[in-house]
Amino acid sequence: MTRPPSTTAPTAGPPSGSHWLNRRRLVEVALLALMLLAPVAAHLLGEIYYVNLASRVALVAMAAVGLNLAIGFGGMISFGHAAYFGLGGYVAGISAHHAFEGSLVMGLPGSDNMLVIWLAAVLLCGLLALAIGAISLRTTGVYFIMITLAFAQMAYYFANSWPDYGGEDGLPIYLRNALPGIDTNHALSFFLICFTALVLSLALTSRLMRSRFGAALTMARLNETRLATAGISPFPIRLVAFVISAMITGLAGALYADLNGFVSPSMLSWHFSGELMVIVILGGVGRLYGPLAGAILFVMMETLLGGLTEYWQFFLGLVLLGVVLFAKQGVIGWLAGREHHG
Amino acid sequence: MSVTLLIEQLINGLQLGTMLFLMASGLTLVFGVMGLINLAHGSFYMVGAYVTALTSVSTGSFPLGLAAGVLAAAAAGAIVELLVIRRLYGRSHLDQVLATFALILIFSEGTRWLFGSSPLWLSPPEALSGSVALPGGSRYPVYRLVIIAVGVVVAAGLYLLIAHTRLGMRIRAGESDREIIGALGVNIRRLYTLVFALGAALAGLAGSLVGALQSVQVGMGEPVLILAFVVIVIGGIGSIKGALLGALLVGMVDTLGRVFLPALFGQFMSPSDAAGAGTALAAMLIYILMAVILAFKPKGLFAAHD
Amino acid sequence: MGESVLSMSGLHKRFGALQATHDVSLDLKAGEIHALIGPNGAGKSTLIAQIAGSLRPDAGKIHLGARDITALGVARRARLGLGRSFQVSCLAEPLSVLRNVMIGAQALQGHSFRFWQPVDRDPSLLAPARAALERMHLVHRADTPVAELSHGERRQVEVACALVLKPRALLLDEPMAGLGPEGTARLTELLETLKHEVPILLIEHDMDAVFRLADRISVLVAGSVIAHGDSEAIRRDPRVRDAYLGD
Amino acid sequence: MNTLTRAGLGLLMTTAVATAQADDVKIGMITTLSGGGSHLGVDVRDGFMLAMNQADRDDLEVLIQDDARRPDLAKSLSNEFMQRDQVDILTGIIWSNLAMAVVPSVVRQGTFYLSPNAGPSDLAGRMCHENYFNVAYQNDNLHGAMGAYMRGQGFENPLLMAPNYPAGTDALAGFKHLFEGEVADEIYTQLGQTDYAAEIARIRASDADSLFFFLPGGMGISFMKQWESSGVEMPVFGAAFSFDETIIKAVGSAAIGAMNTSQWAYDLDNAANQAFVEGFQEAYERMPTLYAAQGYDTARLILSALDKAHPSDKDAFRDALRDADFDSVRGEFRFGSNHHPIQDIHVREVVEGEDGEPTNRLVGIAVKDIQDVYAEQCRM
Repeated sequence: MTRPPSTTAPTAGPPSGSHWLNRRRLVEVALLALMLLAPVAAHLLGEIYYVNLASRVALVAMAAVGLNLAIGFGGMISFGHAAYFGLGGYVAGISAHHAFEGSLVMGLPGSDNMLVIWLAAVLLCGLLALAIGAISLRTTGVYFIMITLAFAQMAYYFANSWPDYGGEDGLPIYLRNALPGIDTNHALSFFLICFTALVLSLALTSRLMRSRFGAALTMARLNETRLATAGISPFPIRLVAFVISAMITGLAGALYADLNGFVSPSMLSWHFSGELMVIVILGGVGRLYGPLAGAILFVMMETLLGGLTEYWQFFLGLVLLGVVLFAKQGVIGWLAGREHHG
Repeated sequence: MSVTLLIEQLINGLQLGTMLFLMASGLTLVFGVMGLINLAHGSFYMVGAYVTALTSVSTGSFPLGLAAGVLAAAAAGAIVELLVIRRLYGRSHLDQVLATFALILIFSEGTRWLFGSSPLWLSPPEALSGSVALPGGSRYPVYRLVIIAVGVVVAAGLYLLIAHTRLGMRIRAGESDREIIGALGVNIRRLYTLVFALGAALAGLAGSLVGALQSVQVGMGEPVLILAFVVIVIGGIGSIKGALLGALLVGMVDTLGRVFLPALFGQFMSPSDAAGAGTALAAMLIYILMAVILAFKPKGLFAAHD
Repeated sequence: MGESVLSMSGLHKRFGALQATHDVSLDLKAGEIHALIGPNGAGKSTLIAQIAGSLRPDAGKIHLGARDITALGVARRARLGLGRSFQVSCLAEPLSVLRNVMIGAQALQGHSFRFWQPVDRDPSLLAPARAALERMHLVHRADTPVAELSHGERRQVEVACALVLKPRALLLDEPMAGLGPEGTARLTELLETLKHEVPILLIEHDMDAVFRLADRISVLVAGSVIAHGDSEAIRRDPRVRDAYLGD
Repeated sequence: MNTLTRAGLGLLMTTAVATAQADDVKIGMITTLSGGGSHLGVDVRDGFMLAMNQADRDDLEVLIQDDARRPDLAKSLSNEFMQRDQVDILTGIIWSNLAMAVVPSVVRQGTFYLSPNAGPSDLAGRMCHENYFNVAYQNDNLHGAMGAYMRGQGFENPLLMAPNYPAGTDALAGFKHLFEGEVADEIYTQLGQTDYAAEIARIRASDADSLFFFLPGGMGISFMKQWESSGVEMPVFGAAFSFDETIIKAVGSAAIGAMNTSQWAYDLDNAANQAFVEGFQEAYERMPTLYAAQGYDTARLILSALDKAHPSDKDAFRDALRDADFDSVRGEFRFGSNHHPIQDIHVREVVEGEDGEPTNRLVGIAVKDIQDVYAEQCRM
């Protein structure tokens, strides 16, 4: 399989026997608290924009949490996760579109119930990832990177030239989809939905990586011969991890479509796949909270630099280069120190 | 579809293939020798085109511009290797992807900063701007034939370089074993800089030549970069032979797909719908080709090594 | 000596012009240590790869017990009870010794698609892993990352990894290398008791250890088994002296 | 502790809390300033700011942000402008797909949006809105006008070519709507395609008497260069999107002879236009494009409406906008019932200018008072 993406070995759980309140824990709790309290404060100050910005950070972070499961924990460098993000988005968009028009999609009525949409998005992303993964995981290294990109490009061109759902123009969601008992149009409520989804995806990843499945996946990444010699075939382990990873990213995509009120093929573009990778690496590959740190930093840079100069992408490039050359452990590594293993 | 048109389209496929080969050969060389994924390869293509455009406008000479473009791309390659790339050998593919992704941003936006957002003017030289008759009565642009010729010369040159020179010997040694080459007493750092600059020069050559047929603008390298990656992955990463074959395959499949798919769909659809659906499938075609090849040959057609 | 646990018959493997394995037939009987020796380049690695399942033979059959395992992959063979250690250490370097051994215990208990219970407090995984480490006198290193171990200690972890699988047959590829006199002595002692639980196919360079431990010895030269017998017979065999001990 | 992020958020918060004078008017501009196609955004911005600077009002604040041609970024920026900066008016988007992402929710929330370029059919028809004004054109205008012009010129069998995306299919539909005759063939290319050899061979092999194409930006440059060297002799027609001054400079002699439709030309003879062209050249030392003219007109429309009403008085300001009481650089200009222009579309020919570089020269009028067909679907 692919080379281990980092010289450190990620595990999600705390080192056995370590104190609960170590430096890493503090950083993680601080990140989550920042993520939760900043928008609440913004809400109290009446600054809805920051609440929505925080929702965006949370969803991009969640998409990256999904990708991190593949890249960081599974050693599968997918350059095509935009496919799942976009598919999730299109599920939300198409379902809302048909619910709005009262028409049928493949014999089924559309729905504007988020629970239905989420379930559909997760299932469809899982199926797509199962098919793509089953083919792609036969390859390794750069070939895996490029074949995942190829599949995402197919999805991109398909969405671009499929007129029924807007093609390149994308598909607007006129009314944000609904969740029983919650006003999803309320910015803070919607943020809390996103935040909950993010926390659940973090918790799921953490739990997963400490389970037997996680132990097998870690071994598949670090030394697949060891795993096979112990009697566990690496392929099904990787495939299932790839599918779960796609499901998390797909759910984030479904929520992202609702946040923006539209979906478009740009959610499927290779730039977006690259951006997700950047966030994962920026935060720290295979660090549970890396995607969150990476997403906060990335969206901040985009927002701050974009307001300062029209050449902001030049400086973004310099920062990314600096991180990769000098902060090899990513932001989390820099804040929380190197990872130790139990 | 007449035979003449088919021949013309085959030449078109060949020409697209040669252009892709110029890009892909540098990319595959750099991967083969140094094990580096270079997303910024398209930036050297852009550098070649920009410098050629600027030089030919100021000197009035396309050949001079071409030489300047190739040299500038080589120089840019050498500088980037010394400053950045050198620190990435032996790092994970992921770090290489991020660093060279950052380089794309720096190159693209830096170019825009220096030369503005507007596309630049660059045309083929007067002597090559006409067209020649093809058998069957059709005509074909001289300049495109020149590009094919350059591609053939470069392919032959690369073959001679790798098979018959000391540098080529070192490159082959690098391909088969990166440790041995150090033990041979070869100055490995200089070799790497040289190979990287050579790859950049090839990309610059492609950019300079094709720039005369395309819009010379910021970001022009990205679509070509993706295609070049498809090519080297199909061919087998690190293999020049694979890059050549992959480039021709992709060039042919892409060109013929664009021509025949809409016509094929026209058999059972209205013309407008057929044009749309056929084009949509044509856009996906090379990716489908790549997925199918990798599904059956996970290391490409001519795998050199992983 | 009991019945045959692991057997190969008529194995052939060719790489282009090179005949790496030529008509090799071997077997491993319950309760024995069968040593496979041969000079460098004799084709030992190729043969091991075929037995372990990472390489398919061109012709011939491999049986584990009564079962034909010729077409099975590495993981399936391991699940059926074929344990092995590697010549070059094959462990997850950043993980602790315990985690490296635990993965075997996990495999033994069935599939790994259990997503919820944490492994680091699971006694059904910890206990057998610790037991295996105890046998190798490595318990004090359980929480040390493999990367910090000495060469010899890694060898011992390899054996522990194989033991935890409760294998029906063990394939040990140069387990003595780098152990030092004291380690070698301890491992020799261990293998002597171990062979009564599980027969061992031993590939080893240390001739003293081989002649002391092995019940039977096969000599591989240029892909073929040229001699076969107990220590005494091999010591006296002129072809072996020629091909192997002479150099 | 994550000091960097903290500091960043703190900085954002403080800028947000700082508020401007209560009756000052804030305008937010989201446009494409980086990456491919950025020269369009730069021109819109420069034209817009030229008018603002000429007006020299100190009760106006213009905030500009780059969308990098990404719909989700544009969406986020629109939130930033509306929710943080509380702008009264939004403008600037170049691309239809970005407009579709941003405009519907902006106008629904009561903010005015004035489009200086993108005019997708949905926003002119079934999704039209009282707070949405398009100052440039409905996307089909220029294509339809060229269809009418070519029919008038006696062409009977044109071949049509456009990229395979909504604006491309709309363009060809718009053309056919006013051309009304049979066409030789329709070729769809890939969005962002750079090599057109296969398509040119098909055109050569067809029996078409003329070529109409819509390939905006770099695609048009690539196509025209390759077209010239192919030696195919066929009159070429298009919309101004492939023939603005920037693009034909990059195409060079290959563009000469091509006819294109535009609602504006730098040699249109009216006082407002002369002032604009001179002022633009003086300020930026380059020729204005139609995008610059659209940015300029958008700003001048806003200024004319501000003379009559403050945007906080929505109805009065909307009426003032609807009046379009300003001297457009296009000459006559008014809004139709769906807040899209009713305007003359001119025909220009690319000729060799005095400096030897290609430039556009006004030839005549293609269609007078053109209005888009989507207006009838619009219920306001």
